[in-house]
Amino acid sequence: MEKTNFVINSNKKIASDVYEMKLSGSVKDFTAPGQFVNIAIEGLYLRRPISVCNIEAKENGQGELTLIYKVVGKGTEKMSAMTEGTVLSLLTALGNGFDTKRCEKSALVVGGGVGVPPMYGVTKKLIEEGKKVTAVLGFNGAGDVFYEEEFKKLGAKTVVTTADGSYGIKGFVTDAIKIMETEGGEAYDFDETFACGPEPMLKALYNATDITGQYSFEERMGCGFGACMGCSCKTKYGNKRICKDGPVLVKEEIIW
Amino acid sequence: MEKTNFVINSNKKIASDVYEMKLSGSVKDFTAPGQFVNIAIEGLYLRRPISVCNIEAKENGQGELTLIYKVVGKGTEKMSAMTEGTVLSLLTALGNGFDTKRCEKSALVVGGGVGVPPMYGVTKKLIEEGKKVTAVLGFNGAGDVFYEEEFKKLGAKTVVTTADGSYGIKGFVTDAIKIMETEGGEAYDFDETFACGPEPMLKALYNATDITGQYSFEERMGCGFGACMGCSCKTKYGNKRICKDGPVLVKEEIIW
Amino acid sequence: MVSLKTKLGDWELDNPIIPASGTFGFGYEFAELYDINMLGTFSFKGTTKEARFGNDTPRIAECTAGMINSVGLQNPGVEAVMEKELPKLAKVFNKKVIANISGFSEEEYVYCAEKIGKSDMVGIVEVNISCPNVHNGGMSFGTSAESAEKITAAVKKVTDKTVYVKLSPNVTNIVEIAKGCEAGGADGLSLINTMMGMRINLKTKKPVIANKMGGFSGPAIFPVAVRMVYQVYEAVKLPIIGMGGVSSAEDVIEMMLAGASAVQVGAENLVNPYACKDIIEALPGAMEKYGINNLYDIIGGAH
Amino acid sequence: MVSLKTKLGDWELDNPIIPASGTFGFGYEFAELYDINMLGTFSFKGTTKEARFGNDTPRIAECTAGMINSVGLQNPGVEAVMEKELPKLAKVFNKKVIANISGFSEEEYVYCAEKIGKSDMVGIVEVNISCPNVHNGGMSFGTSAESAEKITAAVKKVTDKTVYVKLSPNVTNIVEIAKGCEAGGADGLSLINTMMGMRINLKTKKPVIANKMGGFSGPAIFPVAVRMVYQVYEAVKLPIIGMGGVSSAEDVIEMMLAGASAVQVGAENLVNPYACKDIIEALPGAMEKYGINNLYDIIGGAH
Repeated sequence: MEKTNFVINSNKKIASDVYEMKLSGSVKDFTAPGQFVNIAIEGLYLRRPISVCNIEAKENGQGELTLIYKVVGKGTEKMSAMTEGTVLSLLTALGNGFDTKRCEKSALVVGGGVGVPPMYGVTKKLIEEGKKVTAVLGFNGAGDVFYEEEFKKLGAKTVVTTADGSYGIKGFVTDAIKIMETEGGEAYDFDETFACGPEPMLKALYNATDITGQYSFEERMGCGFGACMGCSCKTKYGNKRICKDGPVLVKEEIIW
Repeated sequence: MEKTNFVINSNKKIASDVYEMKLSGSVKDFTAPGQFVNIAIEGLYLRRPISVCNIEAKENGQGELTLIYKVVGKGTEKMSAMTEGTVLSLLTALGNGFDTKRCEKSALVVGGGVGVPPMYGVTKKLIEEGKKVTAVLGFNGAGDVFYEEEFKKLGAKTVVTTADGSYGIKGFVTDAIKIMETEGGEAYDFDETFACGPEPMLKALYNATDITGQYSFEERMGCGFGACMGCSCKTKYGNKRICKDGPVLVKEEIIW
Repeated sequence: MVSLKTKLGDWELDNPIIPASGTFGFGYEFAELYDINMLGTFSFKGTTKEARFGNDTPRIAECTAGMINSVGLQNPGVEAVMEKELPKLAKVFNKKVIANISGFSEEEYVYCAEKIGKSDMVGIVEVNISCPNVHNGGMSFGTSAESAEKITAAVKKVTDKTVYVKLSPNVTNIVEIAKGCEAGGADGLSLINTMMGMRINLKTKKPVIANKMGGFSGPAIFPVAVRMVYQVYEAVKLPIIGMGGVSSAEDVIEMMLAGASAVQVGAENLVNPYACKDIIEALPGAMEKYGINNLYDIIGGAH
Repeated sequence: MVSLKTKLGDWELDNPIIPASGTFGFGYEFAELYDINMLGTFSFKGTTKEARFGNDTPRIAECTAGMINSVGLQNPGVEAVMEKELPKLAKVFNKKVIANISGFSEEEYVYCAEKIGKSDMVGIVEVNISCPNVHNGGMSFGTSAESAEKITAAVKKVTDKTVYVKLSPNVTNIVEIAKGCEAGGADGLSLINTMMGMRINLKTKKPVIANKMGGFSGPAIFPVAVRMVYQVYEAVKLPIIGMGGVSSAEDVIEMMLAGASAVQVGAENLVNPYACKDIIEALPGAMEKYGINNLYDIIGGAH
């Protein structure tokens, strides 16, 4: 963790209520995709946790962060109005992140809605490590879809689902996965799942596949760095803090 | 009163801890010099009341306000850091202001410290009305003096005193007035006093002269427009609210 | 189209927005700013038997997201209110008003209630048993269920008007006090009054306000107010006027979900004289955003 | 050069800054961020007889200038604290620590105090009779002078350690509770704990936190904390650890002027993990600004 200032390079809308913000600052403490930052927002008391989509590291530990967030409340509303050059205080490199080493050859990467952004960083790392990636990205409708092209550019086989069927496969991510499973062979040769999304999606995925995996959870947080016990959850390995011991839990430990 | 936005044109230091801010906006509701504005400052709950130094009226009720303020707390500290182009919400034209018509020919205008700025507007109006003005401006030391030249440019006979004698006449405003009184004749032909400054100065002045006059008072305010009764005072004419029925009281009604 | 209408007992209000006592004077000065008939109604400056100048100044202290006031019930006395203030109000306001009264003894409450209850302009008598700014004053009546019941019953006996009792948050158990008022015959409750607070001036190293402590209000106290309205709503059957730090249309909705039938806006009037107008105008948009068609339907919806 | 030193009874602290219980864990995780030996001391996570998971989530709600938490005393139990947590702390902290304990019965308080009192690392046992987040829990002991006295006396009987009692602000008269603790033999008082608050989610229209209500802290409650420290300082002879919304060096000075001998920093640690370090480093400058040479000299200076 580092408490440090970032400068906004760009902040633009990329889907319905969804924004992509790029910021420059120190990225030296990040160790894994799936970690998050906690952002201080003028006029609001608690920082806002946002998962990291991508890190472009530069010299001396500096780099550019990409954050993708949906406007869901006062904090993200204020963020959406921020302009280039604005300085923000961030706590960086929070949480454990995904362990890409657990995947040997072929990864099933699943993202739902605002759970998609961290899966971009995971996909990038997996592909850098020479692994095959199939990315299943679920959204509500065509207007909500983002980053399909970016996943493809990384070299991932990318499948998009929408709940209303207005784009890609109609249904949930699990419907797309079922199709792959039916197809079998190379379409379903995964040795590890990486997932982030709303809890109902994670639970459906958990029940839909036998593949081991890592699931990233959301909880309302106080501090974001393990001090307040605001985001505790029970796991088979004991009580954990989503912000510090998570947000990523391995499938084996999850208690629904 | 009007609740309206102003844009800062300039904001610069003009003496020790003292700043001059010029802002453009609607000045249509102002009726008299000595009125004040109440400024909303981001991150602080209560507005900050600042007396108006000068108004340059332009077309359609628009104009430029000059405010002079001393950094004494969080609000004025934040103000001092504000830059050109910043938009501020003001309540304008608060308080009664000075009644220049009560002066027939020759006015004694007295300002002490941050009580000097509203006296500039008073002096300007009196001179526009063809009256003779002698301005006595009191400060602590040479580094605190401001606006001497501006008063002179208006055509006022301008006398500066400093408590430590580092500039002008050594002593308080009442010492300068005593000298004029001793000289007599044209140097002391006043038919009305206009005064603003710290309460001890006002009280000394009240006791030092027999001339009728108008005194502008300060009090910690809640709203600034008469709603909260936070700044009440007793007068011989009944209870008054400094912010709405004042800040200017006539000498005859003052109870010390 | 959404409906802002609500009810306090039989009294239907066009909307739930009511400027709180002590932040709106006797209304007519705000009428210079906008047509105050757009308000649900308003609660006028706390009135006592005798005229009062109130406490020494300074009476105001700044806080983070709020302020402390120690006005001390400055008012011209109930006779002058009826003879001078209400006639001025009558020229600009055509709804009934809430008459906020305080006292230093049961006799004074009774005196005020009886007098003010004779005015046709008064819709509700709001009995303030919770002013934190007067020594040996109203506050002591608001900190025990027994005395709250006793004052309520005494006031009810002398007026036919609807009687609301205004409760203090500076208590261990506001539910007990609320039940005391209900037992005494109250028609409704107003809560919360200000919290007792203090600020110290680091330069002088003494309390900022002359009376040392005062009533703390503003957005800072909103979560305490929501909690208390929620608790009281569960415990009594009376309609509640919720207040305490309300400063936006969203706050109004939250307060009504907690259990308020109408909402008073206090400190916010002092930093934005158009606060109540702005909130009323913002309510339809906020209601649409949260899928609310009819404000009256959401009262107590969080339970 | 200014002096930041202060004293809690005989215990001299390098400075008055103490992270408050529940916002600093057992310290060692903050030691990864800075040398926590720079602190006056700190108060560790509220510890109970048995291990506790605490309340359901969500446990956190945002407020204007503050937050609500409803953690519900999650902790590994007093044995595990002594066997696992304190040894980890011992590696990074060379001062004595404040042991914050809670219970659901007198017996549990006594059990915890007796156990934890045997640790050489403990300088003060801070008896929390004011946790708002546990049903039938600590809070009820903190709302009457009699029960406060009884718990205090029972704890004093089983430990030789200095005993501070942590008081709730959710009471009608905190001075009475403080006097009860003094009568029970308390060596000092910590105040204030969090205020009971609630927020409602406008989208779901239900309380934000699973337990409905929770403890409200942050800068919003500072004026209430200053008032209560001021009142208690006038009424009892015990040293006071002041807390409640402290977030700057200026707040520390204000709290000490009100009567605090030392100051706990709570919620601010959660939005700025370096808050205590920042405040300690800012204190000399703030003291010079307000003409203070020696912090210890200003305790209660506003009286």
